Amino acid sequence: MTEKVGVYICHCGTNIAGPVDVAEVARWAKENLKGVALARDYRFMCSSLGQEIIQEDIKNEGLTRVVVAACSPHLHEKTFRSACSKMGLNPYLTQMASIREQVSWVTEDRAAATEKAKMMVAGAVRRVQLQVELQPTEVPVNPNTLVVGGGIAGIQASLELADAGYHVFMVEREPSIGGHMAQFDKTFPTLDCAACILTPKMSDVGLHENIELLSYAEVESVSGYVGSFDVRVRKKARYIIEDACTGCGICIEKCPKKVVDEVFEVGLGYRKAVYRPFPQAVPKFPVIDKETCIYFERGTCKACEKFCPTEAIDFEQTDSYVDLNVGNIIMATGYDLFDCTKIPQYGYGRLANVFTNLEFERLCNAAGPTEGRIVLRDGVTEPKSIGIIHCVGSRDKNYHPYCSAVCCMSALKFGHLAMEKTGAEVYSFYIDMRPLHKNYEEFYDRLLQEGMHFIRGRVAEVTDAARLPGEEGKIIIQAEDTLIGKQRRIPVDMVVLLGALQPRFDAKETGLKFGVSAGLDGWFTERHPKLDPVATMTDGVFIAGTCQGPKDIPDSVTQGAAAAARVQGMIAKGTVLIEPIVASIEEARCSGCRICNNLCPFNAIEYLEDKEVSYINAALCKGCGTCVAACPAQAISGAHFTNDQIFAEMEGLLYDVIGSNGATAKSPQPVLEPA
Amino acid sequence: MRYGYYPGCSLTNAARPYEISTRAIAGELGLAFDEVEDWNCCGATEYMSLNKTAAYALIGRNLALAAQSGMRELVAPCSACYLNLRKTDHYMKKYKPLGKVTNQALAAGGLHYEPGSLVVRHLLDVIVKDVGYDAISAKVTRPLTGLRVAPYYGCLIVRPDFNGGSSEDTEYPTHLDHLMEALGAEVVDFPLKTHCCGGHMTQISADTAYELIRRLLQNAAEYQADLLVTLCPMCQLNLDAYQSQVNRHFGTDFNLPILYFTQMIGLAMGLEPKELAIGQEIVSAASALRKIGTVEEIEETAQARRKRDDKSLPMPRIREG
Amino acid sequence: MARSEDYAPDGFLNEVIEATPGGDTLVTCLQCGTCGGSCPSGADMDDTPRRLFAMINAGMREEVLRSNTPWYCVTCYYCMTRCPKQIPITDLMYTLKRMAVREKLYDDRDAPDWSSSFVGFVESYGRSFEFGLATRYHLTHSPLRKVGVGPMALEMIAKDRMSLRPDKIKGVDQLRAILDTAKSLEGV
Amino acid sequence: MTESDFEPKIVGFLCNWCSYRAADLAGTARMKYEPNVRIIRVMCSGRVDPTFVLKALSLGADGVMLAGCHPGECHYIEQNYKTIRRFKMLKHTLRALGIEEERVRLQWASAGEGALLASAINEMVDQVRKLGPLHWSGNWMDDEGAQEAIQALPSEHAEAMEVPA
Repeated sequence: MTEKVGVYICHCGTNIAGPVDVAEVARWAKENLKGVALARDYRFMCSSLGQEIIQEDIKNEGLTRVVVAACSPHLHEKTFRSACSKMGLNPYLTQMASIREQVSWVTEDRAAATEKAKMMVAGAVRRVQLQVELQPTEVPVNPNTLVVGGGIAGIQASLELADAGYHVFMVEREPSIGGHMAQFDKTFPTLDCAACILTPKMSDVGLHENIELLSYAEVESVSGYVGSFDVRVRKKARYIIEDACTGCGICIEKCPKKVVDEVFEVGLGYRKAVYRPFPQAVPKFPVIDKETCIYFERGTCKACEKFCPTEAIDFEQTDSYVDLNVGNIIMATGYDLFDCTKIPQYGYGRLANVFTNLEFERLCNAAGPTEGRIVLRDGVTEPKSIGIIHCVGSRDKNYHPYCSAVCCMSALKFGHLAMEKTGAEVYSFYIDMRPLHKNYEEFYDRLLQEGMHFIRGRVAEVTDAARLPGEEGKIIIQAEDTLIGKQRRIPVDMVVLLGALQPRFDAKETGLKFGVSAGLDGWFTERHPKLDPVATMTDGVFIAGTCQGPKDIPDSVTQGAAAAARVQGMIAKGTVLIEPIVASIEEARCSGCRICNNLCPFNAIEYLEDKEVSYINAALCKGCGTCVAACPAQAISGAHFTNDQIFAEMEGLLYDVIGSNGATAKSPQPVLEPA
Repeated sequence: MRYGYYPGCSLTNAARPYEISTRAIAGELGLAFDEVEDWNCCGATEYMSLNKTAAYALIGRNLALAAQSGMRELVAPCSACYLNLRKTDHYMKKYKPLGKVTNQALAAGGLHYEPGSLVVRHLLDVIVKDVGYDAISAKVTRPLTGLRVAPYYGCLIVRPDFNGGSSEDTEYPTHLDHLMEALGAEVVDFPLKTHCCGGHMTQISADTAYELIRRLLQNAAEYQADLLVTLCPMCQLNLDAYQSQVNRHFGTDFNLPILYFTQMIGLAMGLEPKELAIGQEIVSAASALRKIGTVEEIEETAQARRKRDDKSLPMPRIREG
Repeated sequence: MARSEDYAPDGFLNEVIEATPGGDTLVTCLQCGTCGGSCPSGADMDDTPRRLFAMINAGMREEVLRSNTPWYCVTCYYCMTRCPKQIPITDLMYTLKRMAVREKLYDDRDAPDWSSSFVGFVESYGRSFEFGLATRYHLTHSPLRKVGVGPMALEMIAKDRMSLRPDKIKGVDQLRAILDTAKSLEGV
Repeated sequence: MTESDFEPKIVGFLCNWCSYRAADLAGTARMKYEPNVRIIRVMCSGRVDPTFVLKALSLGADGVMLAGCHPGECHYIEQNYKTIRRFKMLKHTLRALGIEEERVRLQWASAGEGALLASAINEMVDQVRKLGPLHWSGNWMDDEGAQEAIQALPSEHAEAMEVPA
């Protein structure tokens, strides 16, 4: 086959033309490279004029392939592809050589730079001639959306979509939506009460005609692809018939079994065996906790059943499954709090009056175990002094190297609430103060004025071992006051540990389930850290809120809304193009060895029992090419990255050792050429 | 169970009671120790302050001698020796140039040490893990009932935990606690269990050292400990021999006997105090030990039901491990 | 006392890093003060370790090496295990001691002398010699402090916990050969 | 060719998501590094078939660099773990062929680690420069060891892949 290749060398002003002799590269390409019909250099190829040059040549010179040597394909591949397709040249018949990022900007010597540029152009020219036309496949988008997680981010996303008129399935693991925000008392920096701003949104979700809430439920499995995901949800047995229950709460009242509430009250308060995490819970239906229910333990009791006016109790209930089909998925699975017992020198779990940030939220909360009284573990005594410790498990290579982003502000909030409610002296021990959003610095200033004490120094230890007079019976916080350069011991009545935000204990499995990867620290990875923060590598799956990284309420809400907007875009368009860069199996060559089958993390490869060959579902394939490389029979080929194309590029790049004919002096011709 | 054994200088001098009691209980516990032939000082905390390479070579000689004689596990009862041996083995592996230069030095003495060929362990670790609490409590004939014991680990047995070798927390270890419980003693939750005894400061800046010793004695006293159990010669020396100095310095009247955990094990197994070199401590343990055997009322520990008017908040659960 | 403009950053910092296994982490110091807060003898130090690290960064060579801080290190390793950046602080203290000794930059002689007396016995016998130390070191250092230390020593002897004769190993020559080579390899 | 004026030719396979972006970043940051490495973009380091490496060497490259996302950070979730396994296998093959292991390098570089990639490239170039040009033992076809190694390649390769991730 003879292709007519057009080669275009971009000057990028002097960015390339400075260190690289662009005219020479063009001349050389024209004279030495097979298939090159013409080679030009131009000041700015990406400019409309530059694009027109290419388009003119396609029209007048009948180019069948185009090579642009300019910047990184990550910048302008799309530009040149569409320029060509406008002239009827399939976009996948173009190729770029990154002679700016990989040559002109990183090479000292002009001669060497020019030489390297030539080789890269040769590689592109060779490769492009073997490239073939590819057509993206177009699939319809199911307008229904799955939102996983009913915290503030998930709530925001759901309402945005529902209000726009699209149907949403919201799956929440706990008996009620609301997430961590529902546990909080006030929110910084405005100090409006969390419940006051959250509960209306919660009930909106509960009542919204476009939202189907699946609470006390978890996603079992996900299959399918963007536009059409098949999702199986397991609704855990509530032992309450939701259709019959009026949420009157008599069952809770009558239940004789009281247990420590480890979840909503973080171990500080009690609940019944049949319970609703908190009064404003959505949905209103309670849950019977099988683990602690007397009937499930001993086979007798059923007090709730006796008193239920609508016969809504059903001890025979079992887990049920719901199968959904959705076009897009938004994951808002949130965070877990760091286990503060991992740092014994801070005394949590041993010293009664050391509390965590979440526990302190419950203490402040009027609906909490102490009706909002900030008291010591004895439940009555008000602390006269409180120490707040920052960065517990954060900014610490022994636990989490990252900054948890919200602690500095909660410290300020706690300081204000504590001084307001108890008049206690409050000390904050910080490494760096990071109040970095709108009106946050002002809040810091306010607390300084209100007389909160700030000691710059990471706490070394919290102990009850009195050493100096005045320390007896107190908890002593020992730290270096780094602004003075001296060790200090501050005796206090109460200590609050600002535990780190950490990924959910099961984030990794969840990620695998949805085809979302997580970074080393366990947070879900966005498609691009700056320019694509809520999308993921799996088309149609978006992330919002703290499952992507530590963030506060405003940021979580922003991401929830952003994810919803992205989904609306998909739905509005109605169809989605699936990249043609996928792998496919040539049945004739497939030996049915099935090695490729378990290589694919996206389950795109299935084994066809009848034909005894493996088959790749193009819609599921993400085009990584691992299976292509793994196939011992060379039966799998990866579109746009075929062995031949890569070998050709290789030969071009090694033009100076191989020479033009592709044969090398050093070895007999291709030893391992695929059969 | 046979082990290579590195007593270290202290056990031949100030810590003789540690050596004697260890030997005394070893047989009963089924432990056999082969002493490293012609071992030398580990350099304590001093040698490193003058010469780095020489310090590692000094310790390297012991490792080389032990490995050469076919030992696989090397047991050190002294925490400082334990740390130095373990640290050198670890650093020689982790920092290749250091390992190289150390072996170059050893070569001058016709020796070589391949890092990783020895597992360095502390005596406590061997007794707790290889013998085990159950096996030990099974041998108890004279339970330490009613004796209030403050378990004191000091620093170097738990810190730093090179390559996560020990299963103990660097801040809040529990092996010695559980061991003393196994012997029937009443163990106090000693907050300063891993704090410093003053180390060599007794020699360099007595005032500094006395203050550190005072903290430990005062805290143990506040917890009404009858005696303090240790596993490190330096800790024992500072707390025992310098106790009178501390009293003189601060005008206090602490009278807290400091014994080695090996002596406690021996006592519980019914050995005579003399066999365990009890009596060689400066602060006599005699009065404290009179308690042993006398059966005290076991407290009613059954969880009382929560009273209606009880407003107190539940304590957080600490997950084990 | 050097003036600020005389400080030459880098040079000194790199020296310290070079001489310390794992010392390269020093540059990641957050200045959080966990080390200074944890140090048992921190109260008696001229500078907290954290401050010392800032001074090293600023190239304040003489001030750093004259500081009593390293000599008050009790090697309890609290700073090292608690450091959120996993900086080998205890080893850095050893490094600073070695530098100070070599450049004779220490004001209080006690600590260095104690170390060298100790090492002296180890090098001549292969074992430490407590009685020798007690006598040699204490007789030459502020006898005042030995009020009570004398009686204590006697009691130790009486309790058979301090032998009057040093314990000498067989391979002393071998050991010296090793140590001498080590020193020459380190260039001292 | 004497060592002094020998300039190695190295082929680099960079994954599209991390390492190729690292190369972009090195460029944007104007970090200067040796011009000897010529880069081929693949979607994932998992795409790199060990035969690519042998092919590159047989065509006259003096070394080959594979670069991908850090393990655990793969944009395809876990594919770079497979790369690790393949790379082990590859080294084994190279030994069989009598090729110095230093001629191939597996480098993790995230999109933010332009500097790391640049210094890795410089390191490798120096290394290969020291090794000198790759002298193929004439025609492999004559060399039995090489033959076996090559025949064994696909099956070993398959084994390497069968180990669950």
